[in-house]
Amino acid sequence: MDLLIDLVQLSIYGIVLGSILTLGAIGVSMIFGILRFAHFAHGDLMTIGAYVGLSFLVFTGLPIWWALPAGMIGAALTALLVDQAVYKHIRRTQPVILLISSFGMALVLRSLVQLIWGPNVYSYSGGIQRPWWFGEIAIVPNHVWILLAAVLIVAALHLFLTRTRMGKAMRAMSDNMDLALITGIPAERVIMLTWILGGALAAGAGVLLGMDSRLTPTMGWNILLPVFAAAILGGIGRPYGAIAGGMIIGMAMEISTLFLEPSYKPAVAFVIMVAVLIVRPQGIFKGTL
Amino acid sequence: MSLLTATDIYGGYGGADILKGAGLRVETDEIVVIVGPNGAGKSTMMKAIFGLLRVRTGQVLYQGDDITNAKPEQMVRRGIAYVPQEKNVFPSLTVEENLEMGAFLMSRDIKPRLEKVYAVFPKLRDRRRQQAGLMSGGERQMVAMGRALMIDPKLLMLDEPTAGLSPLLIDETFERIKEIQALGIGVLMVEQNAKQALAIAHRGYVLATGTNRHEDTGPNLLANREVAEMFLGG
Amino acid sequence: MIKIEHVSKAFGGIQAVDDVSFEVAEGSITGLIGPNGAGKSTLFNIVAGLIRPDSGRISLEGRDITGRRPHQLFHQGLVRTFQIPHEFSRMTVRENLMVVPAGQAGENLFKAWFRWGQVREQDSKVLERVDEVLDFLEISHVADELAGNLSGGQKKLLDLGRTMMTDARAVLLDEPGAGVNRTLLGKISEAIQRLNTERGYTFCLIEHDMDLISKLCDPVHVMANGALIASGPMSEIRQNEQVREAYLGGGASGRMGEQR
Amino acid sequence: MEFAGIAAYLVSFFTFVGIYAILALGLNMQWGFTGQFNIGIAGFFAVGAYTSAILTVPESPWHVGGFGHTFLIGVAGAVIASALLGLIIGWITARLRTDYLAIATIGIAETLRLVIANETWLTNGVRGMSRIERPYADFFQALGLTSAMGSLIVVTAFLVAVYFLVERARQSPWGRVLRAIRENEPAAEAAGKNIGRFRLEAFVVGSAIMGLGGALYAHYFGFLSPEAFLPLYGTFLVWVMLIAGGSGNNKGALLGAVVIWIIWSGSEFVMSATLPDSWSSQSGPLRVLLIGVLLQVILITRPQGLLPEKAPKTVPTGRSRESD
Amino acid sequence: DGLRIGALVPTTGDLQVYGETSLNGIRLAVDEINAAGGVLGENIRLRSGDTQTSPQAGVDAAQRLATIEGVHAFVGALASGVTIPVAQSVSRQEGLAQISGASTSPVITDLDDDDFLFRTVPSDAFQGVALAQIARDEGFESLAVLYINNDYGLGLAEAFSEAFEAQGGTIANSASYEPGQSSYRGELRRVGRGGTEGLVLIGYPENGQTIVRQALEGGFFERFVFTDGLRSPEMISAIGAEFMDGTIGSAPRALDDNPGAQHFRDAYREQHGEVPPQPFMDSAYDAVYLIALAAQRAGTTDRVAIRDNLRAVAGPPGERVYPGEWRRALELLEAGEEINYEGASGSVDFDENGDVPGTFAHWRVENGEIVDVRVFAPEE
Ligand SMILES: Nc1ncnc2c1ncn2[C@@H]1O[C@H](COP(=O)(O)OP(=O)(O)OP(=O)(O)O)[C@@H](O)[C@H]1O
Ligand SMILES: Nc1ncnc2c1ncn2[C@@H]1O[C@H](COP(=O)(O)OP(=O)(O)OP(=O)(O)O)[C@@H](O)[C@H]1O
Ligand SMILES: CC(C)C[C@H](N)C(=O)O
Ligand SMILES: [Mg+2]
Ligand SMILES: [Mg+2]
Repeated sequence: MDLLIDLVQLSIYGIVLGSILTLGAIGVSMIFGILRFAHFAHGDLMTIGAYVGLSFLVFTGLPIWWALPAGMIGAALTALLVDQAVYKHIRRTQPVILLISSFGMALVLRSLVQLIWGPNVYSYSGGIQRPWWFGEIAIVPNHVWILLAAVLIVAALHLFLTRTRMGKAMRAMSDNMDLALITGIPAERVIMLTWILGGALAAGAGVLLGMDSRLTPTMGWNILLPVFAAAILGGIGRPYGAIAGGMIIGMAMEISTLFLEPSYKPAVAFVIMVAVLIVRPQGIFKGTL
Repeated sequence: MSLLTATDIYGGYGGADILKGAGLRVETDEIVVIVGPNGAGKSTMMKAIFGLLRVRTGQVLYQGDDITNAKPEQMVRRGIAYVPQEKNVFPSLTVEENLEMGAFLMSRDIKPRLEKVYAVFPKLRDRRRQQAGLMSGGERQMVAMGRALMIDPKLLMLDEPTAGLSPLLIDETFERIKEIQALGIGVLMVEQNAKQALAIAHRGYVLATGTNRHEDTGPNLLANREVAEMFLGG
Repeated sequence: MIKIEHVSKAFGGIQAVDDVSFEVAEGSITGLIGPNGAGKSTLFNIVAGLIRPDSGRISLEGRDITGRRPHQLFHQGLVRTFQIPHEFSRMTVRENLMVVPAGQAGENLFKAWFRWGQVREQDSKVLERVDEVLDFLEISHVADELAGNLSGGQKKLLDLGRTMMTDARAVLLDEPGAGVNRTLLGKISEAIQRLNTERGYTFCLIEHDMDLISKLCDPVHVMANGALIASGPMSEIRQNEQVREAYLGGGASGRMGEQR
Repeated sequence: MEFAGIAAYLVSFFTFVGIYAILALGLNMQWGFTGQFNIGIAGFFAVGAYTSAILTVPESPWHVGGFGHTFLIGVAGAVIASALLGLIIGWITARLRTDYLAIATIGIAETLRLVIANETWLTNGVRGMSRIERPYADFFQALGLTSAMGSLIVVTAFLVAVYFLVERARQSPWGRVLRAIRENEPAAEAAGKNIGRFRLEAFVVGSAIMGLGGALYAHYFGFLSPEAFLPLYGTFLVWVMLIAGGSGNNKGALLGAVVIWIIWSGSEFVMSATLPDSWSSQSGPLRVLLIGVLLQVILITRPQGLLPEKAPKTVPTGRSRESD
Repeated sequence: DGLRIGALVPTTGDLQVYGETSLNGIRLAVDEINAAGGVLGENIRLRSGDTQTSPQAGVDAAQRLATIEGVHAFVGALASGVTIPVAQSVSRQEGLAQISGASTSPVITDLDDDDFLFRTVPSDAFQGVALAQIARDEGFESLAVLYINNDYGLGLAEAFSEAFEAQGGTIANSASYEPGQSSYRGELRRVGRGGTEGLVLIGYPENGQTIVRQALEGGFFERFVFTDGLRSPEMISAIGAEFMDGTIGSAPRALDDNPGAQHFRDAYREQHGEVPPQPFMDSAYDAVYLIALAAQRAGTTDRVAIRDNLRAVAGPPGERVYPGEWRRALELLEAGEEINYEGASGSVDFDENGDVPGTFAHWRVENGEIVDVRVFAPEE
């Protein structure tokens, strides 16, 4: 019985963590799908989003939820800028160059966050929330909102990808950039859009992460590997798989603390991921968008 | 005014020039064929015209406008469609999605266009949901042509459209090309099935090592002994 | 030499190969033709070990080779080319060919480290052979070019060149002529013939160029919709109504290579 | 800033660069030659370092060990252990596509780091292992050299040997097959190459070289803790060195190690010399910013690296080639 | 040729926050000494190197300072994981004294450092004992422990648990956590089992805030026991005073009757503004004083001579000298007298291992303020 309660409670925590991972993983997955490289600066885009949201709140005094749109705009613009300033020029080289470049970009973004906001720890709002109790299960109100926000963002993205030709154009681009150009697909516009979406999603993850924990310059970098694990698990390049991947990783990490020394917790994500990769090298979910 | 004229084109891939003064002309409702040995620069010439390769010197005119080194997107907007020799489909998209992508720049309803293409290549209708990357070599060639036709082009540029097609389809393709030309579309194509191609061509160019070797009407080139021996396989 | 027995393969709903059986006789140049999408390449891929058949059996010189990996088959004397060229892009043309010969001592890391002399000596022999092949295919002038920069036709030639680098006994050629200049193709067909008569290579080739097929191949097998619909010498095949309708058509291309 | 000081610094600088160059050469074997995307270098690095440490340190009440073996046995153990690890990982990840291999390897490396941090009996966990001796300090002392110089000599000797082996491997038919596999697997397989075997060989040899780098690291630093094997210094720095130097090119790997370490460590020099004191608290992030920007500049201006890959010279045939 | 001191502090990486304040402390000491006549008649020159909180970068920076810059002694590093490799591969090899003001790992105590490594903070082994005493004084019987998985967390957790149980308390659950996670709820649920009176949390603010918040929100714990790492006003303002009131903790701290601590705070405020909550800046400040005194007493900037004089100036016998009394120290040394430096962070008397015994504050949050209840030396 106790075990059951533990499992339920930890699963709830896992879903909250999973929502955050999912938003990050969808972005990673999309960028991989179009541009064919693992974007190592994605975590730091999350950080930027979270901090922009924070500054927006501080300057305007608006309620906490405004951090979300503000952060999304901030990170989308950052992503766009980074792409135009750097990635654009090396897009035609091998993906590994882009990967290393994105790693350098991660350093740049992180140090900018430090220069602008300093190394201290911030949070969006002081104080804590008392949980609602359902029998022995506790649910914190924020968690409901976080989950809701994640669902809304994913739904909006889904509509965008299926109701517009841009979604298909994105995949076409990821197949064959040259042919896309020849066909008249405005490749640059599609790429820019990808960065805008990816940046906005990253910021979504960052702001929600900030709401659930706190803001530090390394918050995004620290969560990057689980985000990758989620993307991989869902089958990288498949945004919808990322949702399942995020949830599985999130839950597995929380539930693992029941059985394992918690300092092994981050390893849980990796072990699951590696195991899945070995059994199913294409990720757990087949099928495309 | 010619539909397309390219004069004195020099250009290459960064190193030495591949094209060394080649040129050509396509009139509205004319089929023009480029033949020549492998590596002569035929595909390079197509790319240069379509703006995929920097033309170092020389000029490309389309309906009297200078389009030298214009962006591919511009070309498509002006009604030039190009089917490259290799990698000419989006492998992970379905057949129908490949065709849709062909009409990406056209904002109007694409259904009728799709129907038109399916009428030309009925097999594609049967396979509309199949991923293009999993199709046979010949089937892909159809997808690629279909994709190009989606924009209702005024000038259609085909790089070896019949490579890998069955004899029946080769003949059919050349028939289609004639039909397309009859609609008032200029066709510029590179071909290794040179005899059949020249047979339907109004004019032909023989390209070797980046320069024009011969230029004449199709039948004349076919009749030319030297051309036949050196370039058409006797 | 190669015996294909009741081989079938389906991809999802498509029956790509449907209960095909035939034999490639030792020393023959066997042709395989058929409409686009008939399943020819798929059959090749099955024989060459790239795809596992759903059912059926392949044997090479009497030994069952169903499901063997391509590199294992290579060592049993079976090599193939690809319909869409598979070059080693960022290696030079010369290196592309140097990779191929089997049993190079230097492929063993310890020998490469500690028996350098032997390795170099072998390499220079390989190189001589490479240069012969390049000359033959008329692509010596691009020998030091990266293979990825070759023209479409040149890549096909390179692919063919790789099979010439081996001591193969049976060679599967998937459309060696597509995109190759006809004058050169004439020479290539001579080469195939020479390899066949002088060196005893057995060939099985897919081709849509009826000129080449009639000149080289006997017998010819015809596939359509995954199944074998006709076999025999080309002159007979031409008379087959079904083949004419599904494949050859009545046009110039279908009539190519007819005795004039 | 006297000459002796600079010389002494250069000794440590080049020891450092030498160790990283060895790691970069190991990576070149895997990525540059074969296209195996290993971003778990830190894992092999750590296993090599800890193996050698455990084999050589004197007895300690905190963790296993007390074997007190000599330096060379430690190194041999490190090479063997990391080769074995490479064998296992290479084998289980054999079927993985490039990008998946990447994530799998970083996952494995992070897991290994956590094992090192948590399995105290084996590695003394987060407290780290100390008392690892520099190689042949007594011997070099007898020659009138400091232990730092001795380390440099030892590291250089290993670097030269590794360079020689790796370069010869690259020029050999073995290396040619690897590059062929990198470019096109089906074609390499159709050419009769056992892809699995070659890939695994390259992965194992590369891993062993990384393990060697780890052992040298342990003996130079004298102290190991899991912090040294975080991805930033354990993995990414090596990648940056190889890519900036020119992957596929062994000289590039060497040059990359030098240039990137100069940027990494020299940038601080520049910062402290140019920034006013009031900026000092910003100097850290500014320096990282500078590093990031410089890296982008290298990648944009030299996407193939400072020394791009070149095909190895083929043996002259003796036959004179008529020009065409 | 005057005294050159090399400061090894992280201005990037995980401990950057501590690095900045430590550097401020070091600067303050250097400025004070220089203003009061310098060492051996010349100004101290300060050179700093960024350890990036990483052993690789730390060693490289130290090496550069020791060779190119030719410094005569080090202050630093902060993280034990950096301090130890620097000591092993630079300080010991190049033969110069290294005094860390922050590395608290018990490993340092019996490290093979050829006596070149010193520290002005007490080992976590001592603080653990102090913390146990504080927890017992507050009446805790049964506690859960959650500690950061590094040498700092482990050292404190072990020392605390041992001492607490020796004094009759119970450790219900104990677990370590990996820093940088976004959720610690699983960990909290694990240690929260079986009804304990509170949570002993050993870590740094970065993750500490998250953990405390999640502990309260999930209803896992109501009361907390902290160590120096979490003694920070930020923590209280972020969580809310109403939840933090009653939280207790330990921190290395000079005995109250020490005038040095007061001087340090005043001087710091004057030079750098508000005194931040971070620990270790006073201990870094003391390290500079000790090096300067040792050089002055040795009468030379020779590296080994400085090292050899450190114990003499740090501990008894001798006239007590406090921070800000550089002139007086000069005079005493001039007169050939022995001195005993009493620092801003405590008495800083080095034992044979280069450790200092240290005294600790028992602090408590009251009305949102951190209040020192008492300062004491832990009993063995
Ligand atoms: N991996 C696959 N998955 C799904 N369908 C496939 C796959 N490979 C081939 N097909 C389908 O199987 C059929 C046979 O293809 P195959 O490539 O064998 O044809 P082919 O006879 O070689 O044609 P062509 O002469 O045009 O090259 C085609 O309809 C093709 O679309
Ligand atoms: N991307 C490239 N980079 C460098 N050189 C190239 C590139 N593509 C082609 N070349 C070179 O340019 C020359 C002409 O190539 P092109 O593709 O135009 O030939 P082609 O006439 O179309 O031949 P084919 O009939 O074989 O397709 C060839 O020698 C080829 O090696
Ligand atoms: C700056 C401090 C948090 C360092 C810590 N006491 C350690 O020894 O690692
Ligand atoms: Mg071409
Ligand atoms: Mg085929």
